[in-house]
Amino acid sequence: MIPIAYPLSLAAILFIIGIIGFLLRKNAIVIFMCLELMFNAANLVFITFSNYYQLIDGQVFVVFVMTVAAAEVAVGLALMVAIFRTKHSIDIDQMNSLKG
Amino acid sequence: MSLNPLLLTIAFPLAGVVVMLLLKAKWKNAIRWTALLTSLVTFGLSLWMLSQFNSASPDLQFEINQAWFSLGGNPIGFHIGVDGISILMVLLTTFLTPLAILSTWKAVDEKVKSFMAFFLLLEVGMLGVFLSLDMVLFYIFWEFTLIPMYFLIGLWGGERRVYAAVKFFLYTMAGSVLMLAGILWIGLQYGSFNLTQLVGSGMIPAAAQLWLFGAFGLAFAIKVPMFPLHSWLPDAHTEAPTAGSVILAGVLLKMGAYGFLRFNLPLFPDASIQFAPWMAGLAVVGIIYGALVAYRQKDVKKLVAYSSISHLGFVVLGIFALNLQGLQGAILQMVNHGLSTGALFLVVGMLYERRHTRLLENFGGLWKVVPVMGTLALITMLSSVGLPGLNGFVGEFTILLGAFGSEAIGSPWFAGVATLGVILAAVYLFHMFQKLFLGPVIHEENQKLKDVSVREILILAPILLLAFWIGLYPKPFFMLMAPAVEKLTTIIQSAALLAQ
Amino acid sequence: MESGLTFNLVPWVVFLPLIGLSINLLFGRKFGESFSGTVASLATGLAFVVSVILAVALANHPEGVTVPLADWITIGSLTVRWAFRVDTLSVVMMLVVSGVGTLIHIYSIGYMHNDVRHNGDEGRYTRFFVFLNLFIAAMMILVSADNFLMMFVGWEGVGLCSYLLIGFWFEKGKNGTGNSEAAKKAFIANRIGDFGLLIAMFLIFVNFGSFEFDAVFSQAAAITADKPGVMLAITLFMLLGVTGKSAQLPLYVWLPDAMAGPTPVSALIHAATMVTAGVYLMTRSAAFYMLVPNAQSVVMWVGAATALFAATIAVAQYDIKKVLAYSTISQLGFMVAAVGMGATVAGMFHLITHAFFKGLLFLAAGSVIQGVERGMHHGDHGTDPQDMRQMGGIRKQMPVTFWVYLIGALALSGIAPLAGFFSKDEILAAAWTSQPGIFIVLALAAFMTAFYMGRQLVMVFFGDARSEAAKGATESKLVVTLPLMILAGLSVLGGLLNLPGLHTLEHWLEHTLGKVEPAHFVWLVAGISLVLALLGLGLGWMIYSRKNEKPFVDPLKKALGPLFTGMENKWWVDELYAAVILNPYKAFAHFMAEPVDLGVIDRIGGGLAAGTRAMAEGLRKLENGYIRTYGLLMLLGLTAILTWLFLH
Amino acid sequence: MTLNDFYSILPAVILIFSALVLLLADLWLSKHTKVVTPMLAVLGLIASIAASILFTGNVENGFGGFILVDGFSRFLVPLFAVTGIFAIGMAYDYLTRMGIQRGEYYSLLLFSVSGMMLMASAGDLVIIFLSLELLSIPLYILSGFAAPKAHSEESALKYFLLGTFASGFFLFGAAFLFGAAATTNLNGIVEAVTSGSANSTFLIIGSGLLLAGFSFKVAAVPFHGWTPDVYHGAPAPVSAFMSVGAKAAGFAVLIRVFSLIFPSLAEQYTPIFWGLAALTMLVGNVVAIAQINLKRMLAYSSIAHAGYILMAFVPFGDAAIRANSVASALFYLAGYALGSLGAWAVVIGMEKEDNQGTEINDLAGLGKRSPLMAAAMTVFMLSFTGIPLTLGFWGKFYLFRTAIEGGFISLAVIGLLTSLVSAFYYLRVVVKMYFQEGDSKFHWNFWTAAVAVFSALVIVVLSFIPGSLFDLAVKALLTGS
Repeated sequence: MIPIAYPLSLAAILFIIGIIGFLLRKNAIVIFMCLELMFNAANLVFITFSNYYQLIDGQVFVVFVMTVAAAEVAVGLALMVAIFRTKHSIDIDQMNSLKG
Repeated sequence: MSLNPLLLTIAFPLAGVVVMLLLKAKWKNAIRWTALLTSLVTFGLSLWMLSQFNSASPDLQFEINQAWFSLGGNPIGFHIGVDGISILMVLLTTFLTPLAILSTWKAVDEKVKSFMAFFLLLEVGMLGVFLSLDMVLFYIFWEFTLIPMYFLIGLWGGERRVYAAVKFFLYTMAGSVLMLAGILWIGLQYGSFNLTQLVGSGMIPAAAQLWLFGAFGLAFAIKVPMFPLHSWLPDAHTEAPTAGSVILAGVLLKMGAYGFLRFNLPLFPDASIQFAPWMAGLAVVGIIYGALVAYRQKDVKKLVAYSSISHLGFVVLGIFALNLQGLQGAILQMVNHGLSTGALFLVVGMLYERRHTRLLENFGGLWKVVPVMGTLALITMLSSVGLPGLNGFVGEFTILLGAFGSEAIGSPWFAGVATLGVILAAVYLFHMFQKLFLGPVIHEENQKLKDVSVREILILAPILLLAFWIGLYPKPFFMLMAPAVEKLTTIIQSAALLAQ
Repeated sequence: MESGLTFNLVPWVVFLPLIGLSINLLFGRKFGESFSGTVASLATGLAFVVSVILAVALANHPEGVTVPLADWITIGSLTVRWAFRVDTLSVVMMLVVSGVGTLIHIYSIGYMHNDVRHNGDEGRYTRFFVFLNLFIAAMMILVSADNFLMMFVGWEGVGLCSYLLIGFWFEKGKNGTGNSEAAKKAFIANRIGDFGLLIAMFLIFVNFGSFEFDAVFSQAAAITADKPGVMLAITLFMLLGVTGKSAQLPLYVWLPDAMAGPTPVSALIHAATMVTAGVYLMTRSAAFYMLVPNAQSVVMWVGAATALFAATIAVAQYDIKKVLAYSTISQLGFMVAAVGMGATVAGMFHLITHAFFKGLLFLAAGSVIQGVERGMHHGDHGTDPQDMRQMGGIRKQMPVTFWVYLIGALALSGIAPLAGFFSKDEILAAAWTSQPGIFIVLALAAFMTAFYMGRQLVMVFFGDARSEAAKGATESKLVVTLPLMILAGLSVLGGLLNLPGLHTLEHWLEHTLGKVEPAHFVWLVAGISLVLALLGLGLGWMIYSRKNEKPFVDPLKKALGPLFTGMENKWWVDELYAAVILNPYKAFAHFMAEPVDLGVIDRIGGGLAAGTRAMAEGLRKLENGYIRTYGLLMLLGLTAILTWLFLH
Repeated sequence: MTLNDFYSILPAVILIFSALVLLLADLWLSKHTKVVTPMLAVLGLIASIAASILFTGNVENGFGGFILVDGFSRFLVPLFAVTGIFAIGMAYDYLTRMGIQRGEYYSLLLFSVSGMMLMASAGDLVIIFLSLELLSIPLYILSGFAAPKAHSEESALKYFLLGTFASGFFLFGAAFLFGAAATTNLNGIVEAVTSGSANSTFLIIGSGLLLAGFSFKVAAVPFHGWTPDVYHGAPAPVSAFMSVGAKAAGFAVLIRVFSLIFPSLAEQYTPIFWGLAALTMLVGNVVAIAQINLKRMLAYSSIAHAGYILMAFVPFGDAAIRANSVASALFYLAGYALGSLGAWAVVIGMEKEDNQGTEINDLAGLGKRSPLMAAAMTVFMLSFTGIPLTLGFWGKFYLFRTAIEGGFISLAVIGLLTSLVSAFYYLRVVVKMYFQEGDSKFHWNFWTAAVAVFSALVIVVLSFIPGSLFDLAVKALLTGS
């Protein structure tokens, strides 16, 4: 069995990549993909521990997460489509009319 | 309980408000009469309270201690009562309110209904402050008075009324937030917000007294106001409508001084002794400073406002003399200041109603045009200047005498310098009287001013009569407060003895 | 018992004038001038009658009594009563106040009739008598009080009346505000003195535990032995009060300006009675001063210096009342010096005679002024009816006034056997025996007194009229001249009160003041003083009776040069005070009001608010609308939390 | 599944069912009978309150600890439902005026409320995650409900992206908690922590990430960035709903999770909460001063109030104070909820069809034109400031008392001073309404006005008899604490 640190490190790296992507990218869809990356990093952690403890709980959690993520995708993409219709762009840097 | 004079006095103005709410806003005179009658009956009720009051007893009387609710084991009660100190404040409040209402007869013609409602609510708040014996209840009334006063200034005030109203609100609140912290701390430490249980129990250790004194003292010092926390006052006084200024100067400022008497002295006697020289020092600075600044004001109301700072300095000096003369003088001076400064504001209001200006330079020589008003103003001014035979002198003299020999203050220099304030008071007040009433009539508009009406005489006469009474025969007033003040000094002395 | 009942009349010396003023307040305007004048005069006259009754009763019981009326202030150990003291000293003062007061009231009936018309407000006639009665009441409180605090009531009360009466024509004077400014100046100068008196009273109470004369004075010796510094402080602070009320150096400056009041006021308040209150106070407190020689010498030097200083200014004044005003200051200096030397009786004696002849001089001056006013053409604004340079030769038009004036002037100059001779001589004699320095100063002052009176007599009454108005002056009516004649009589005979050898006043007062060794009548002193007086008068006559060119130029101006300019300009004391005290005070007050109060203190709150607002604007920049900023903030928050957790 | 299990989630179930019914019913309703939809929604909410009161009495947990029913949830569940009712009451007229009257609003709202309810009684990280999403996803949509209005869309996107970002934090943290305790059940985690079997590194990472996730929901600084923009851009009733419901739900879960885990980590966490509370009070109140838009001001005000509520939580580590800590937070929350809903109702009435009219300046003269609304608004502002004779005063009173009881006097002083700062901007609203002339107009609608007036009345009346509400809050103890 590989040490637990390996998958955890991988998950951490994925999570951080997700965060960095979230902070740096302009395209809303890419940002959303980064968020998915963060979710999946979490999923990886769940799976790792689930395996480590030989417990089913973590895997159950992952199923829920994936379901919810799908719902989020639905809502998120719908939103972005709506925005693209009005603004012809989903560049989040143009989304700063509300501030102060 | 059903016939408790305190409850009736404090609740009656509310009844007036309810009646007024039923009246149509356009029935201005009916509303005015309702307000006036309400306040007069309230005054009558407070006189009835006085007649029932046992002035030989130092204790709180007509106490009501009704459980309200309890919070985390701390019961909070509707606990009110009156003693020789607060009864004078109550009487001052109920006495000045009808006069102030009467002064608005012509001056307030817009939104009369709200004005009168706020005014009576203000009276309830002030009475509540003076009668509360539960710290939380006190705080509620204390803060509550802000609201009607805020609107009185903001809605019926002068040009810079908004600025003044907000400033008034924020300054007062700045002081009271720390007081709330202090109240909560005491309640938590000693399981009670009940003043009668806390006073004299000697429970609060000297170290804690120091910061508590500061927390409470800041609230009261801002309200008094003591130098250098006074800058809300000139604006609030100047911008408030006449009746508001009268109540503000007459009663609201006394809440601060009363707070010192009711809370700081009996609850924190060790700290009071320790801080006495500092408080006295600030008071003396206030006396001189207020007098100096008052002298250079161009606006009469501002002048009177700064004179309040000077006069209230005497009150604080007397309080922190921590002896009988100082304290009794201070309490009497609280009444005196209410009367004389109230009357000064009334006179200024009468001038303003006639000329719509308050600048000194727009007046002059009015004694020739309006001789009766001139005479009334003169007596008012003399009462404020502390002329013997009038009320101000008795208060100031006893305060200075008390402060001069005060062990707590520790040096006669404080009183000595404060006595200079007597000269300076003459400087600014005679300056004011001269600019208003003496000299030639330089402005054509002033030639045709009308002299005081019967209503205006009715407003000023009771105040001036009282001023003479206190000046010539203050004994009943001193007798009324003496037992309670003696009790207070006993607390302080025993604390001083314990500390040694 | 019987005299006990009589003594109980004493509150009426206060009540009667109060009743008078109340009647006048309520009905005076309705019933007209003669009613007001009569009521007021009657009230004062009755007070005089009461005083006489008291004096008679006192003759049998000279030890005097205290008549309590009511408690005033009672706090703890502090008890102050409204209580009257009937003793030989207080009754003497009552007699002087009500006696001279009554005469001046009567005089005012006539004088004010003209004055209100001259000044163009007839409605103010009653007000004058109200104020005058109020003054009598306050003065009676002052002299009859049994304790310091009640005395202080009168003390400030007379100050108020002085204020009101100086400013009686408040719309007149220089620039229309001159009179009211003068009134204010008087009150504030007096308040400065009152400050001293207040401090003295605090010291008295703290150390003696009482304000009552008997209780205080009986302990004086013990306290002095115990705390000599305290007694020195008390006496000197009290002296500050005296310099205010009795117009001594350095607070005398208000008195000359006080001449802005109608002339009866100058006579009553600013010559005969109120200004002597300081002398009365020190006489009353002689028990203190006796014990503190240092204070005594300060007092006598202040008095003597004032006497001389004021006399030099009087020499160079042109206003008929100003001369008398400076003369009053000077004479008060004599009295203060006398008290300082311990010659309290001499001081009191001079106080009484001075009340007669100075009252007379002022009233007569008033008669002259109104005579000149009557001589003025309608619409004549060029003539100042008080300017002696525009007078001259009036003795022909106003013979009665001239004669009484002459008597007053001679009495003031100290010509035997008029009243002033004896009283002044007693002071000089006291100085001769113990204080040669003081003697020289006072003698010089006495000489100058005679000189300026001679100068005034000549300028007003002799020579040729120097203006049309003076030429047309007419004699006053009987209601005005009658009091003058009575006062003239008193000025002549006043010396009898305390004739050398008899010492009536001395024996009368010793019941109150204790045995005071009367100064021996020294022939040499009497001679010197008489010679000086004659010399002064003669010199005045010589210099001023010479033909003078028009416009009038004072012959001394050439002779004395800058010295005269100094005297003429009152040694620039007013200007000095303005430069050293008034203007700095104004500037300081202004500094406090604007740079400090509005600039600093008022900005504390505003500054805090502005600071918070600036902080708000700064923090607001974080909220820039970019999602990544918010995300970054969250990340920073998370990092902070995790870092903290790992570190702890 | 026992009956108890069913009862434990009954309120939420009712709402979800109602939401589904609404979706269907709305299809059948003609334009003129649209008013039925909100009515049905309100009925659903009332039914859910009734269910929470009637059927959860002796239920302690459901689904083997997945759902916890205790005083805490019993306090919050009706609060959420009432929030929902208010949000419907003030929305109807607004949506019509803005031309976005669609039945989905109500069903989405019900979904969200059900998520909140589950959140308040969640006993497992899974349930927390699910309810978090259940409450959030409808809110993302609701924020964009006014699409194609740019502001609404922008706010929806911001909320969506940042909300998901925060969910990521939460999820990652939950995973590590699972790693630390080998269970996702809260009580199980507690046992692991107290028995010391939990891996402390994982525990720290997990709990820290969790805290970050929750802080986002309650809008604590520095996790607050989204709040002003979203509240500003979203349709006003949605902002109102968010400012109360979402925040309360965030606090519900924050309190529940940390009250369980916290005691053993008190030493590390007390300073963190201290800092969060202080920072939130400071930034929220200070930046609010600079606002000219009412919506943004209310947003910052809501941030500031989150700081106050966090303050109650600071002394949680002290077992003796724990009950007061929770109770004062809940009490304050209740007072804040009423004030915020009422104030938003006034804003809703002020907003014009072109989204103008919500600047503070637009309130000028309201005192003259709509005295009732102005009076109500004054009550809310005074209550927010903490002036006596409002519920807000008692809230602050209790809150500061708790902080002082825990010995956090300096924090209480920060709280007191920042409430002084807050007086500055709350008063400005009063100043505008009463002391300045203007032609402001309140679009009168009975229901919107009723929300405001009712809230104001409750705030004032309850301030005279706060005892019962205190008792209710004190009873709202958490199981296991």
